[in-house]
Amino acid sequence: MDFELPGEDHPKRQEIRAWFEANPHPSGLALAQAGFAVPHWPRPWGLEADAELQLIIDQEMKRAGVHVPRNPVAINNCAQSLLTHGTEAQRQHFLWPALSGEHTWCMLFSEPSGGSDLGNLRTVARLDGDHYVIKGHKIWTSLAHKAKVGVLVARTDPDQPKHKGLSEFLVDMDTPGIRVRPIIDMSAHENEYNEVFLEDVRIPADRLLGKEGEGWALCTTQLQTERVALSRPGAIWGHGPSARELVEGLAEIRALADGAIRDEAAQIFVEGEILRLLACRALSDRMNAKAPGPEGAIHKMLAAPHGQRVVDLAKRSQGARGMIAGEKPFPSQLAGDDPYDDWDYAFWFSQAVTLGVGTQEVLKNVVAERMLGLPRELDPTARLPWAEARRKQA
Amino acid sequence: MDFELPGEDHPKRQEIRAWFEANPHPSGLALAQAGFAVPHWPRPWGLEADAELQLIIDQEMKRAGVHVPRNPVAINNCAQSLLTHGTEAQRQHFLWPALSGEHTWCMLFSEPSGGSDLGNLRTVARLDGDHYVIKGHKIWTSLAHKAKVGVLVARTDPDQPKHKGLSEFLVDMDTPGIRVRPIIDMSAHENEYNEVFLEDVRIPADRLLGKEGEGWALCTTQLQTERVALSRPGAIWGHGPSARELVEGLAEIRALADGAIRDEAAQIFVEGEILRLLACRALSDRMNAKAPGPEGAIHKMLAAPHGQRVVDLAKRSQGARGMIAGEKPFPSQLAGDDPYDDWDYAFWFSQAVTLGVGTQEVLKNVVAERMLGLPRELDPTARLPWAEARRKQA
Amino acid sequence: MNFALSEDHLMLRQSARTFLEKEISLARVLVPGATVADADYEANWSKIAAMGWPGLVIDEAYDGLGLSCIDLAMILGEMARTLAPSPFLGTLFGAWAVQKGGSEAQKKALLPAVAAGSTKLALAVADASGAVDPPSHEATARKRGQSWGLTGAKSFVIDAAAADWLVVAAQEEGGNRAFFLLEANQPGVQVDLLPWRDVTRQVADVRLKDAVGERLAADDATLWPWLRDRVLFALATESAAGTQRVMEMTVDYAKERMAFGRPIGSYQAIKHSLADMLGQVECSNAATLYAAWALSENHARGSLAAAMAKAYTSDAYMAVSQRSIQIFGAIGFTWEMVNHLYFKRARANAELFGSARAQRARVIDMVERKAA
Amino acid sequence: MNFALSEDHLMLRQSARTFLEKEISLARVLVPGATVADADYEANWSKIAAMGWPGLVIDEAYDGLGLSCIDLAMILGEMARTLAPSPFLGTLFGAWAVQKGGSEAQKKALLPAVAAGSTKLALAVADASGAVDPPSHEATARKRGQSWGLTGAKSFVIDAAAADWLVVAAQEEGGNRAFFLLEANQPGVQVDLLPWRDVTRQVADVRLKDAVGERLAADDATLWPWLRDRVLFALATESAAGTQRVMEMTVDYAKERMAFGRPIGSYQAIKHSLADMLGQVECSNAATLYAAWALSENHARGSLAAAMAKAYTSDAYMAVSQRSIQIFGAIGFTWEMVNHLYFKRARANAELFGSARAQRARVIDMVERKAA
Repeated sequence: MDFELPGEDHPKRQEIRAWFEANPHPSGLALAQAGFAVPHWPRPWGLEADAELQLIIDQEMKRAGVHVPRNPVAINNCAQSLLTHGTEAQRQHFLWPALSGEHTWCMLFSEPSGGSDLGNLRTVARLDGDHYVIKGHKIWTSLAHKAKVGVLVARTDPDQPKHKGLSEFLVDMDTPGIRVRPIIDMSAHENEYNEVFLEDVRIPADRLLGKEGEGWALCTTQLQTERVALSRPGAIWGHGPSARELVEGLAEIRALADGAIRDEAAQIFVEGEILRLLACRALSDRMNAKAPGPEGAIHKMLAAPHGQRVVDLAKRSQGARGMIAGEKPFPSQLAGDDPYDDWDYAFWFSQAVTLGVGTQEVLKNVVAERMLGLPRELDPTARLPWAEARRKQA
Repeated sequence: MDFELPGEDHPKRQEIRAWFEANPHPSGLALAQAGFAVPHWPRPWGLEADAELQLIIDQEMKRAGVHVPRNPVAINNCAQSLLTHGTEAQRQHFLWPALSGEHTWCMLFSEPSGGSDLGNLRTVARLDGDHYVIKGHKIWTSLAHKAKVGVLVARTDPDQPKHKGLSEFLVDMDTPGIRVRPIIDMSAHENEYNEVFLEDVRIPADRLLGKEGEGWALCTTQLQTERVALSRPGAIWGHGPSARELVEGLAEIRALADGAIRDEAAQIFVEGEILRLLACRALSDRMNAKAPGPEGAIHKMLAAPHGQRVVDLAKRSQGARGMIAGEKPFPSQLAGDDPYDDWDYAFWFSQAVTLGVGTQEVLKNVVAERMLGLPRELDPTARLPWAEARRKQA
Repeated sequence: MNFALSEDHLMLRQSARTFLEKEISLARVLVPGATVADADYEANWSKIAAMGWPGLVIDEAYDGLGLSCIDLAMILGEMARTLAPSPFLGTLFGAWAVQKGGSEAQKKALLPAVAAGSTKLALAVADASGAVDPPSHEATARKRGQSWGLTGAKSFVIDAAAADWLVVAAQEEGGNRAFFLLEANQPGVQVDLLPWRDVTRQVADVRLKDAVGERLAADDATLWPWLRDRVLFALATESAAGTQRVMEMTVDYAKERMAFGRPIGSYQAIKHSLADMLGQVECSNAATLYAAWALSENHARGSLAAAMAKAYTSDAYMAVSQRSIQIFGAIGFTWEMVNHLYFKRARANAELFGSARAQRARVIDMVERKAA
Repeated sequence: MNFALSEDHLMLRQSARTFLEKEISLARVLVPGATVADADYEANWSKIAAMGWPGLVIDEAYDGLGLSCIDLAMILGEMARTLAPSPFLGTLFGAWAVQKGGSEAQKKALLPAVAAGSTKLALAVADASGAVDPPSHEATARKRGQSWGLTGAKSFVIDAAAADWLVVAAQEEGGNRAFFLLEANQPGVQVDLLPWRDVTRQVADVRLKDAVGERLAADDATLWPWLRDRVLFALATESAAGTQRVMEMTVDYAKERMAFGRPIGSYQAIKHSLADMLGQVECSNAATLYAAWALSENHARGSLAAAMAKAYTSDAYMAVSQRSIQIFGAIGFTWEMVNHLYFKRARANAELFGSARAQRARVIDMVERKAA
């Protein structure tokens, strides 16, 4: 056991640092071609990096003030599926523009009628000659308003049970018939999510990813963020302010003099430090070649309400001033690059962190069932042909 | 609306007070015959008292230092069933000794295999000539070690669904074949509960209460304490210390100087005051002739964890001294007559208040289903013949 | 003794509900980017004024209805159920101040017009930190013959931009604290709307520069505790009613919304949350009605009851409205649903005039003083 | 960097588990009215001593095994899983004190016998209020030629009645604070067992009247912070392991116990509780192992890590052991089940050497000092 992170003199670190010294303002394509967009992937896309090297790269990029191309859906979730399930033509067509950030991706998964029951989705894709024709309605699609490529799950066989009749497609977002409507959330900030309406959208049949019927397996894999969660202590899905910054801020405005706030802040601080340790342990597990399991669910189960507590105490420390839009709780903590660095926005957005990518209730089921072996929730609709189950519920 | 309790000059109060002045040390029988054991019952047992008169009687008894005969199972739960379902012979034989406290009663309901699923009980009563023969195993029986009369629920027809094949009996606790074993709980205090083993216990057939098959209806009615819950703010099922005494005690040992304790104590105090109001509102509802509904469940759902918070904060205020058996948290608050008045005992016993008479989980189901109309929990065993359901589970 | 509401109160409540359900719509606020300016604030006021509600607590001698805090709770609660945007609350606070603190002349001059709905008021107590206890006196009052000149800043003034007259807490030269009555429409008064997150309520900063006013007759020491108890009670009443409305709509949703082939309300995680919500609703209502009764009776426990009600309902409304968003799922977090409006009202009510924690500190102070 | 346990540590833990599961039985404590006297306390010690565990953290120079806090955590955690009653903890605390604070002669005289299991120790720090930070000095030490005479009272001394030697915090004439080594078996030392609710642990009061002792070489200012961090870490390690054991047995029970035709673990109220418990277990283990590592390395964050571990694990163990009783239902509240033993150990560990809240106060003090 050794809780020290790789030091300044680590030889790999020297090497990476040298690259960034030689390339102080790299383009997205240059970063991707150097393997820094997906260092854990095989060459030529990545560097076959282990977790430690990934951590070093992260730290050195931060030090150099350089960001991975902002294309989280491709880089964290979906593009990796092309390595194993895509055709060579799909890889050549989609991967470099994705990794370089040229093409923003989005995930066309959730639907209004579904909620936690994603497998029950209603969007259909019907084969018509050498095209699929898609009809349906998606929601909670991050980045749809900026995306060039959509990863779509649709039902290709309604007579299969709900999880078996699904397939996945790579869709050009400028195909006729696609309409994107932004969803403004309670924060009143620029939209994070969108609705996407698909009205007889025709896409070439070679945009099918993998085989028909593999859609459920692909999309559940993609929803588990594959890249190692590095030490991201921020309140909003790892981004934005952390418990340490909360305590510093409260100290700055002298709110820690109040005994009750002091104790609450200490509690949140301890929780935050422990979550950092858990994130590092996950990293160690990867380094020790332990396959990632459902710990991702437990980490999110703990981190999401922790993040809410962080921003909630900051908000309460403002008293009535906290209800003024844009008001900052702590004078010296300015917002950084990340929109979630804004405490006020982070607070009003924070209700989403226990909803997005698995509600808190679904996560607790996953943890209890997959890590503790407790009996699964009954789903009377799981084995029926989907179309029949749907008739029964109507 | 009027939140004042009946004043000193209330005419009924004068009358009751006069009785106690004339009878300063009444026997249990004298109290019962005056109607004070069950004032809400019809004459000759009670006074047909409304809720206000009951409250006055309670207050005047307390003032006179007189207690209702201690026989809660008879007086609060079971004896009233004899008025409506008993035979005249049963009333004559059982009621006066019950109301005067001469015969202590106990409830032989719960079984080890059952838990919250009381209706699944396994004790059987088989008719054999003019006797029933009873065989089974009961548990969590308060007062069984002191009782003369046991109110027993047993299965008389295993081929009926589980709630339909039950019957209720009045059993002499000294009948051969009954063995009582005390259960010592984690408080290490004198036992509150017992196990009762029934091995071929023969009782006369006329000890059946009501008809065969009415057992479930009788015992669920009896489990809802029928007498109006008067203003009982104590931590342990209304008995023992309350939030007010907690705050006084904390003030006495100067624990309220700590900001975090002060806030927690205030929170508990406010909760306690609100629970008093809810109890009084239930009383008003009775006075306004509103039938008692499932509010009993909501009151217990709120009061039980509140009580635990009261004794828990007291315990924590003792620091390490709280782990010494018998150590009192507050010097000037001596134990009264009620064993729960002892803070230390009340704390170690308090785990029971969210378990006994419906666990917290079952109460929340009751509140959600009966007061909010939410869908009932599925019970796949509810409609099968009991014997068949039991075979399936084995 | 009777802890239940009378038939009269129940009827009053029902008639208010019927009226508001028909007349009030939040449709224009549910458009992203909407503010209180889009909230039919003035139009709602006309409807409310036509019902006579501005005169609810004003004495009959000044053309009001002379009703009690219990009656008020019936109507104010119903308005809070719908979040009905209007200058009702600011006017109510101002009317209380004038009725309790004003001279006979001041009352005669203002209250009949308030009762008629033609004059609106606002109460300016807090400074920029939100502190009210005691009222901040960043504003100072300087005697100018018969009148006074007021200078300084007030914040978190509910309905200030709609008000014709402001009641302002300020400090006299020499240090006495008092309340002053100012016409809003004069050069020395500047009102700036705050970008308030609770978009169903108008809240503003007020800046005074030699604004002309007159002093209310009553001393601060008499007026403020009386006024504060009623303000706390009013906010608690709003919160209790909002909590109940949120619970009801969440229960309805949980019965309808399906997941994995069954209504989400059949899952214990949801079901038990809703049972907890009902517990919080029952407690909120009990605490609030007790405060209403105690204030109506000028009972010795009135201050305690109001502080307890504000403390309890603030936390309950925040918890229930937050849980409601979680039960609705992602849709409950969008601007187009009402959930966030209740969540924001909950948090705003909790912070205005002293947080739950501040009220609990007052509760325990009162209990200690009584014990001592 | 490697945040995972090594193979060696995992093997050490497994061998301890195998040994303890075979050797330790709580049967005699599960009889109502049992006390630590019924708990095979001495017999367990003989078994533990035979394993060499008393010498775990004693330097090899004094015949110990010279292992680190991480190794210790493996074995101490396993003992806490079974609640194994024995004088291990008191002896460990005493050994730490002597090893860090003793002179070479003191170490030579005592530590080999401790490592061999033939001498037991106890550490007396708290007074009757339980306060330890700084150590109470209700005991005073008066110089008597080469030795010292100690008078006063200590409380909450773990394993005092079993100990051959006591390490006692006391105040010298002149006010210096220091630690003293006393033979337990002498006229001036009186040890009275406390009726301690955690009946798997022996805890006593110690009264001293002119008891003869010698002073440890190290200053209090050096020794106490070092010792306190390790004591907190040890208690946290026990609590984390107990939490995990309670979770495991509760999960097993929830899979087997049926209600209404299905295992209770299929109900979300139970299921989600168990998921929460697993979260608490993961956090407890992470916090404790980090403290073990930081203390093993004499890392600058050692004090912070130990305080955080004690704070977190205290609350988690209390919550999980209480919830366990609730999930077992009424049977879990009887003396004959082990649940209450864990609940009592949880509460005792939480209070000894400073509660969770006291540790959090230290945490935030340290963070503020660092920030300043």
